[in-house]
Amino acid sequence: MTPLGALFYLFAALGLGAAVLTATRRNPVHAVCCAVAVFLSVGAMLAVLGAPLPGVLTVVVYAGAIMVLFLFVIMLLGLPAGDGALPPGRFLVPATLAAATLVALFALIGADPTAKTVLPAAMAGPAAVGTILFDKYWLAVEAVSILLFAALAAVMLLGRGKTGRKIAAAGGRAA
Amino acid sequence: MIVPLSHVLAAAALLFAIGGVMAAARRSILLILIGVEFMLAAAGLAFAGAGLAWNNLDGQAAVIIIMGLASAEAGLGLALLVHGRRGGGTDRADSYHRLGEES
Amino acid sequence: MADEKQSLFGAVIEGAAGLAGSYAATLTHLFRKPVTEQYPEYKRPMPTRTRGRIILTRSPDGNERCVACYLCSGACPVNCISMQSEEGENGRRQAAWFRINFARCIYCGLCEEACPTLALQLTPEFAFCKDDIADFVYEKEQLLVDHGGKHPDYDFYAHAGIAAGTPKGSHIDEDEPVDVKSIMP
Amino acid sequence: MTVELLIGAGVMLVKMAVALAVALGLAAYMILLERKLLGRFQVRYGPNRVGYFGLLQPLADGLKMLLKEDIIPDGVDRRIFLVAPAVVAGMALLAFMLVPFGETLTILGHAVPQVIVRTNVGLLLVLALSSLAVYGLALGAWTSDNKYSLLGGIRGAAQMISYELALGLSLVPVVMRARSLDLSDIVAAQSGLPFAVTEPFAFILFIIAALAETKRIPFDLPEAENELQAGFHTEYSGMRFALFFVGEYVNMVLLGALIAVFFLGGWHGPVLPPIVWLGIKVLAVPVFLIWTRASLPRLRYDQLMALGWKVLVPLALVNVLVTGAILVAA
Repeated sequence: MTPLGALFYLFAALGLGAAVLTATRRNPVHAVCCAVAVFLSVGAMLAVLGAPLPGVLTVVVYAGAIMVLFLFVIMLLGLPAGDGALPPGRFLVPATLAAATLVALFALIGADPTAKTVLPAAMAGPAAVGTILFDKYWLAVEAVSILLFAALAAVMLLGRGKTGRKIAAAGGRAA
Repeated sequence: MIVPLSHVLAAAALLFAIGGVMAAARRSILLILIGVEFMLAAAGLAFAGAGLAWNNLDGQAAVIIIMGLASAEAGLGLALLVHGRRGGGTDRADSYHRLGEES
Repeated sequence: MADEKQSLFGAVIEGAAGLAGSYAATLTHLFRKPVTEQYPEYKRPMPTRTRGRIILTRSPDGNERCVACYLCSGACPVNCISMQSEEGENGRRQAAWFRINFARCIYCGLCEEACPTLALQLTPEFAFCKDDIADFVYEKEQLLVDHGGKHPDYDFYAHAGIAAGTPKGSHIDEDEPVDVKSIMP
Repeated sequence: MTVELLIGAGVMLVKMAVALAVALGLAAYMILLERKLLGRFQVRYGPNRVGYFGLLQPLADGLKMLLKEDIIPDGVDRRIFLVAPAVVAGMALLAFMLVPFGETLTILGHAVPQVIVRTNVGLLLVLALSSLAVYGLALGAWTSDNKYSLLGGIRGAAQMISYELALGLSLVPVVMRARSLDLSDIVAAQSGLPFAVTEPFAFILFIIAALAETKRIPFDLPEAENELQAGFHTEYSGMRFALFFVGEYVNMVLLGALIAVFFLGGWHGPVLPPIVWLGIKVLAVPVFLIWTRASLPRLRYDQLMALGWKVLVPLALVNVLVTGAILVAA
């Protein structure tokens, strides 16, 4: 095993372990902490797989922004911390389904002989990724940006809530 | 030399499955959202691995597009949660059934 | 629209000027001599009536002024003064022991105002720290000083009409004692 | 092969030790500098008792912090409470590994770059590390089980998410001009004019956003002493409080290094040796920050949010557009 390969397995083990912990935590803040660990591991795995730009962006976007947002919402809403372990029965049906899917997936992955060859180490520069992103996938980028804009507008609308409407109405009367 | 593509795909599949189980089994909207994020991240991981396997950068571009999707999803989901909670709701997914039958 | 733009531009200019002004003010302060007094090296002379540590003074002839009248003890709002009176030679009242607990004292000066003989006085000395709080209980020996404090020339017994050592009628501004058995005016 | 590897590891360790020592030492003396300068700005002396000119004050402070009792309040989430301060200080120290200190040296035929980690996504990594530092603040605040702390943590999280956007956008013109995310390349691109001259708006926007990221006055709402006691670190004492404190000052030094690298041309400069130029530039920024602290009052929270979202982000976007137009035209 090469050092890079060892790193990959290390981060994969860390990430999967943290993911299991996330799925089983009662306390939402603990779950968020574990989820951050998952995303840091995913970022590291991406970097090991020769994708440093997506890896760092994963850390910036997932761990640095989205999970902070989750934490912010937990703190804002004061979500209760549950006590005790989750009832294992609740996991029964989803876990069975997931296990069946996984078995099928592993069979498919194992059936492919080309997937058994060890990948060569490579490193893509951010400039090359950016070029291909804005050159070949410009439509997708535009679509995602429109999606983000729509989400932004929706969040604004939701966030204004009743008080915002009241203030707007009061302002309308005053004007 | 790193790892075989099959191992990358296996790791991604496991992460996807954990995210899926989490989204299905947990009651809190917050944790369901985290589960969905896991599934999206797992997809990105598979894309990056495939990109390395076939030595082209389309996979990495896909990861970045997925990331944009995921942030839109998380932002909107959390805004809905805050909105619902402000309207007197809880963070339990089961309690949002106003459009369903009376129960 | 043009007017609005002008006002926005003006607001930006005004804000920038405000920021620059505050930066300039602090910059000029940087080059001024600090006004701080370097305390242990330089001790500012305190006014004589500053209320600090309490002393028991003596009259010009070297006798204790305190007559153990308990007025200071009664006036003290925190009850930090205690004493025991006794009769000394010549029939004078004096304090057998006199104790002030400076850990409780609030330096209000009421005891000084209450003192009829000007014996108990507050001094400007304020820095007398101790490691042990029990050391703050000052006994008469520690409180007594060899001078008259703020009123060096005052002698209670020279004014008062009490015959303690000196014959009646010999005090300042005191008339000869009246012989009640005589009919002479 | 093995010898090469060992030498490489040794050089790396030496570089790490030097960077760590410089960062922590600078942070410690930054505290003294801040107190001294703040004193003079307020027409008083500042600390001058411990050692000549107060030079041993950082040691005395450190000793005091070490000897203080480390109070862990009832009802806190112990694990998170203990780890949170380390996240703040650790992320700030980690970012130092990306800061280049000079040109690549050649010692005994080996090329020794004067940077611990040189990566082609350096700028993004800096942003990633600064965004991870929020966790120390938010988790420490949440777990303290204190209303003031919680309010400070919520403010801090919202503030840092908001200003991260402006921070990243204000750096885009720099990347566009340098055509690289590598910090060494960015410095190399400024061998002529520093970006502070060619990109003045990006420079100003970055300073404002970075001030908010480091939670310095006028953006110190997470700790706002007069409303929130000490905000997110109200419940911390002893060495854990010191970690928060050191984290803030390491952040100040880091900010100096980043501004020097992104906008002031790094180690480039006439006459003086490169490392001196870098030192001057790195120290100039904290001095400016301290000056700002002495000069400006704290913003109100709605003003802070309005400034971030309604002023800085649009201006940064316009700046990106204009820079793009100029680069295309040129």
